[in-house]
Amino acid sequence: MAVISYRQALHDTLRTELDRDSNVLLLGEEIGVFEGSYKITAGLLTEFGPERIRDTPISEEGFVGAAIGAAMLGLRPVVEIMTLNFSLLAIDQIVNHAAKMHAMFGGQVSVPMVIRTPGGGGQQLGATHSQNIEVWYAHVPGLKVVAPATPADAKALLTAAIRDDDPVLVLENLALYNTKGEVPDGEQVGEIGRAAVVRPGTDLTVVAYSRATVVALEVARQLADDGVSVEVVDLRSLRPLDRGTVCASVRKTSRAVVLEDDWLSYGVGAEIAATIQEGAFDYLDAPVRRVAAAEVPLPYAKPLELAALPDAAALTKVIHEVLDATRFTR
Amino acid sequence: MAVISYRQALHDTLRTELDRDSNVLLLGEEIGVFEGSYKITAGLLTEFGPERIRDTPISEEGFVGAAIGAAMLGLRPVVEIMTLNFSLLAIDQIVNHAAKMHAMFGGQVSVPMVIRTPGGGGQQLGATHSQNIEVWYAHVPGLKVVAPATPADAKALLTAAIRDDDPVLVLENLALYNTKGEVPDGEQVGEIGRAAVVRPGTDLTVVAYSRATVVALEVARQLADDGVSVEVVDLRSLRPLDRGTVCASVRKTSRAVVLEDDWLSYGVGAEIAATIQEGAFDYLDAPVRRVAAAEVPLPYAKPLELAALPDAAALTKVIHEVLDATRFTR
Amino acid sequence: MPPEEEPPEVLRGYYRQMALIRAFELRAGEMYQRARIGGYCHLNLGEEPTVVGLMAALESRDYLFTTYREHGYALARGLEPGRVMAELFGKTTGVSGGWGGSMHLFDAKARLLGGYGIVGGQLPPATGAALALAHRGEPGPDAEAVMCLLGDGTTNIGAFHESLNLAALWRLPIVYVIVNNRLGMGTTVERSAAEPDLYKRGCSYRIPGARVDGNDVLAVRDAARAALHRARTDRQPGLLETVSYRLRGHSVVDPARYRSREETERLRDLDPVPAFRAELLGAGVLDEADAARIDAEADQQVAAAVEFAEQSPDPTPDQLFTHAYATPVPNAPHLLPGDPVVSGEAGLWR
Amino acid sequence: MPPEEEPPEVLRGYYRQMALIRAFELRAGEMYQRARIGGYCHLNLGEEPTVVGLMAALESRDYLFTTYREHGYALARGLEPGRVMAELFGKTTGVSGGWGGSMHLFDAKARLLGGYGIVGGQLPPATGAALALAHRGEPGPDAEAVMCLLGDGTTNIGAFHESLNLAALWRLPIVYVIVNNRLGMGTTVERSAAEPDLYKRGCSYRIPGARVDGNDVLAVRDAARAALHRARTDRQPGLLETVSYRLRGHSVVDPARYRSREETERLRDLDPVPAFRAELLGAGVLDEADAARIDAEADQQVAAAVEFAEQSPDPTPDQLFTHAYATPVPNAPHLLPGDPVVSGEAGLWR
Ligand SMILES: Cc1ncc(C[n+]2csc(CCOP(=O)(O)OP(=O)(O)O)c2C)c(N)n1
Ligand SMILES: Cc1ncc(C[n+]2csc(CCOP(=O)(O)OP(=O)(O)O)c2C)c(N)n1
Ligand SMILES: [Mg+2]
Ligand SMILES: [Mg+2]
Repeated sequence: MAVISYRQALHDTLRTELDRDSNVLLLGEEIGVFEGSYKITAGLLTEFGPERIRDTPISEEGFVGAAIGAAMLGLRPVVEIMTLNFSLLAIDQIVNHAAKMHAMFGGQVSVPMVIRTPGGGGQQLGATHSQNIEVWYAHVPGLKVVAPATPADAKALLTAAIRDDDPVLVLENLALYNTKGEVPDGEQVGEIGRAAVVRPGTDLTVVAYSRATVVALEVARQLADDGVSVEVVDLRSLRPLDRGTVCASVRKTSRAVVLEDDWLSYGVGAEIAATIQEGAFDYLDAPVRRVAAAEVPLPYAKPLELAALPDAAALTKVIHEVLDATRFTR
Repeated sequence: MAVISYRQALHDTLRTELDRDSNVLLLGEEIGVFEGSYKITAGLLTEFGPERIRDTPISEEGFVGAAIGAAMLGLRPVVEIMTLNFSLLAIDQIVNHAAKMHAMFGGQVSVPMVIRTPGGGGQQLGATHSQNIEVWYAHVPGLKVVAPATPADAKALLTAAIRDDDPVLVLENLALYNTKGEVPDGEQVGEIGRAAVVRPGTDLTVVAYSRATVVALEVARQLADDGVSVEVVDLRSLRPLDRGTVCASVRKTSRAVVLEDDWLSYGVGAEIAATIQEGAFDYLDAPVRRVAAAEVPLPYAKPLELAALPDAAALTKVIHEVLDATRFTR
Repeated sequence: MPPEEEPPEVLRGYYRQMALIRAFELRAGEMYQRARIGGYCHLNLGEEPTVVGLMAALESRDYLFTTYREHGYALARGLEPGRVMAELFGKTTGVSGGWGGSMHLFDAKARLLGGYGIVGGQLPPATGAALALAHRGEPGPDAEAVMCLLGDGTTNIGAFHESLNLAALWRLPIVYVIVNNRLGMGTTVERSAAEPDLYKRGCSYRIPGARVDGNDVLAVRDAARAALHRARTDRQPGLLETVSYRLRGHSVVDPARYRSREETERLRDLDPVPAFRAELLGAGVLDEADAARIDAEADQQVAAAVEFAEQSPDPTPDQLFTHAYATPVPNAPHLLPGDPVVSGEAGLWR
Repeated sequence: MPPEEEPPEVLRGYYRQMALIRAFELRAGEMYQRARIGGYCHLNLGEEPTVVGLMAALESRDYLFTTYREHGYALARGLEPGRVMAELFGKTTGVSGGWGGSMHLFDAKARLLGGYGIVGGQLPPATGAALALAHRGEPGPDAEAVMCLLGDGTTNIGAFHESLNLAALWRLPIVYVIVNNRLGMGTTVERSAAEPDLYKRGCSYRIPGARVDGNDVLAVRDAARAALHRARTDRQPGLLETVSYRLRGHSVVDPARYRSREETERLRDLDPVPAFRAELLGAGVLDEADAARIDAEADQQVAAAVEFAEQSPDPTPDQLFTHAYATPVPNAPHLLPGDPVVSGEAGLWR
């Protein structure tokens, strides 16, 4: 059990899988000579060579689609899209092709590919480089979408994704790359489609994923000192979505708040709130509240960016509102 | 007040606006010589000429982006994307550009363009040609998204969209083009951002949009004979979303069901259910239920396609479940 | 005139294939009109020599990616007409199990890796298939290669540019074939492509281009063979343009009113199937009796195909989730419209 | 050597602009290191003669679309250095009001229609702006035109293909300028483009291409003028490639380790700004004193720009929704993180 960064966990997992299975190859912009925009693939070109660590031109639709075709013939390509924002240029290949082929061709072919890409704002990258549109992919049958929050999950879920025969989107997060955590040694294959109670509690459930899970845990720790016991459910997998775990938690706590970095309307939080009100209706003491980003193209200026993005303070405020509305007493 | 088809209403509106404002021009594949895949633009080339009714090559990203640039210089392009499915090839221009420019450039420029495109399944067009992904666009700040259900709304909302200075997606529906309805004569400018109670009722609210509204009204009429009074709320506008009208209805009826043609998870229905449980929590006698499509790439074979898509029967069944669960008695 | 050295049985075989495709397509159009076939239905009428020539050049070890206008390729690639017609009928016996329909024919064994309905959508995956071949095998005359078909109108989409650039940059064993039938729906090549000599559009990637008469089955075959050979041996991607006419509308429902009466007249005389038939008769490769027999056999095969499709079972709703995922995972959604989202105890409320 | 007929004050003016851009970019890099500037910051270091030459050719009536590497263009287009620096600082006085940052400079009056951060994203809108010009005005020597900049690596994206095809097909008054600085991040032109002679890539659209030395301000200016003239008078879109070197990393944070020490050495000798300075000194267009004065003035201007940016107010959170929509509509979302979704009575529960 070593303490390593989220970046390191991703890097090590890629290295292990490249070693383990000669059908695994990496494709993407600047992953080789440049060692990756965010250095996840640093050193891999030297170790595995240009055939398996393949730098691509700036052609998202072309190289993501090429990965699909390579996967149809049995390779297991792991594509890096520099940021989630640029996946819009490849989305026809991802949604109209990778997600459709297995069913549309009557189960005769599968597309064992992985798309790794970081989302998230807060880096002052402006409106076009700060989006969290994973909910779009989570909406699409035929895809699998995971969003690890910790180095350990990054390892386990990326491993599972690479060994899965369906197209899997592994959502990373710019703000998590440098975060550290304990990662079990040896092979760890995560389970796509399962959420986890990452902190048990009795008074209120916070549902989150990716960076928001880290914020939720921080808030839960703080509130524990005020005698509030917050349970944190980390979705881990957005598609399939583990509704059972979410509802079981709320049936226990009877209060729920969803935290996400994305815009509020039609976001992941909407599905979670809709699920909870149906799956735990009679257990709910108050409406499920959502804490999400303000619905504007994210501004560059720091004070505006800060105002637009959800944070621990906003989550804490809403948790207190829910507790007060339900006459919670310590 | 004439009774005309949804197709005719769209055609007449385009013609009127082309007449009224010389800055309006149409761009799209096969809208001129071919008279439109679905014949919405029939005759317009002859009347307005190739400069204003501009056939494009098969280059969705190119011509949608070109419409953006033309709009930046003050033209009012109305783009036809043959079906919503093909908008995926232009989505970087729509979401990373059209939706961002006004805010990202500090309000110095606006993008007065309209994208008309039909969504919907049920025509045995298979997995890649039957999608309803309007929820993606509804999620994006900077865009406006309307989804008329009737010929009258098609006229009013398309007119409003063309005269609006922001990029507006007008979602049409393959299954609605031949439906007929009364359309008021003369100028009708709809209000983007407002839902409408299209049938008043007291026992249960059905929230829908586009084709689903037509189904909901049909079911409401049938249930009236069994003494059940169903109120139908037609969202009309997915972005902005009129939460007030939806919640006001449910605070009156205390029961709600959402009907949509799209996949269930992370669909429009999720946002509606999440909104209702927060905005009408103490008025709800039962969970908000969602009736939506099965989560598979839509199969070609008719029996499978029928099984995957929601219909009047499914809505009726769920309405009865909600009524029974709340011990409703006539 | 067919070159003397061409064995007569080969030429007869080509005519047999053309006759089959022609009969199949005419019948498919009919079945569509009679609502036995749904969705969109695009026919190869007028492209028969192109189809047969290309498939004659493609070896069984090679991989094929096509467009939505692909019935003929499936037949020429050796798929049973019955299973192809059954797919159009949406039956479980169809080549894609009824899931794909006319636009999405697929057969793993025949290495027909799909018909694709999104214009240009097949280009990146075809390029990636060639990448997999390059990744695994060595170049050489017996190496495998990929053939990727596209229409003339499809040369204007971004995926064309990105795919050809990748193929050339990475030296992939692939031949892109532009089946130029002069129209994309109602749009002529001149109205859609700023370089209407489409075979020249490889210039931006240093990919050599060639153009052949799509009505000349032997010319098409030989040009495709040569391009495939360079792809196999030198990993030199190729761009081949075949030029023919789309005899009917874009799809069965298109009356093609945008075509002048003159053009429509002219097209009748340009029909390449009777022309090839006459050619073989003239060259003594066929006599009237042989030709009539071949035509009759084609009709019988197609009649049998329709019969097979008619008799085949429809898929049943319980099969809706059979192909949800290749690797099963927990919580995969299996809800039918109207089902509660949380099943079991969790879904119930007091 | 500058041609004799070139008026000395013009040459001095060009040097003055280059010196300003150089000083501005060095200072911007510094400010970024000191965290006064956030996000990504891409500099024009090494591209000064290209920037000045292109902007000398572009008339004030013309429209300009650029990439995210555009500080120099904004300055050469005449925007106040203070307002440009203020944008980098995210201040309300910035050219985009602090909403865009380094990658998204915009000025309606100067007809600078934006820096764009999505590679290739500017090409379709620039093409559409040219469509608007063609739609409204007549061709002629005084007509308006559009200049659209892109990098060498950007020629490989689909939007490049679709945009140039549309421009040629529709005969639009636009000149696409490939600013070839030999690298896209760490990728050389040869590793990204199968036709590395990028100016030839207009071949697929019959768009004439030209290549000039990006270090030669006069050559750049004259080539751009000629291309713009054809665009104005004949509606002939053009493709111009300028070749120069990116002196530093891709953005301020990139140490460019992928470059060999030799290359980095060589680059120092290739710096075009001191070269042009020396040239003018040698030609007697400038003497040391003039040159030193110009350099000093540039430093002062930039110091003043930084001062202006520092003193300018930050936007305040209450301005978050100011630019939500150009046309206000009911129910536009104005929620801050944590606000209840339904405000007022509807949002309360008993
Ligand atoms: C991305 C996309 N845009 C538009 C369409 C609609 N469409 C289907 S076929 C077609 C014309 C294609 O013409 P061409 O490439 O010449 O092929 P052909 O039909 O002539 O064989 C169009 C526009 C589509 N299927 N996909
Ligand atoms: C669609 C897209 N893909 C990738 C990126 C990341 N990216 C930003 S700049 C760049 C390199 C562009 O190189 P070039 O076109 O030569 O322009 P230069 O930076 O050299 O001026 C890349 C890959 C992006 N911004 N957009
Ligand atoms: Mg064609
Ligand atoms: Mg470059």
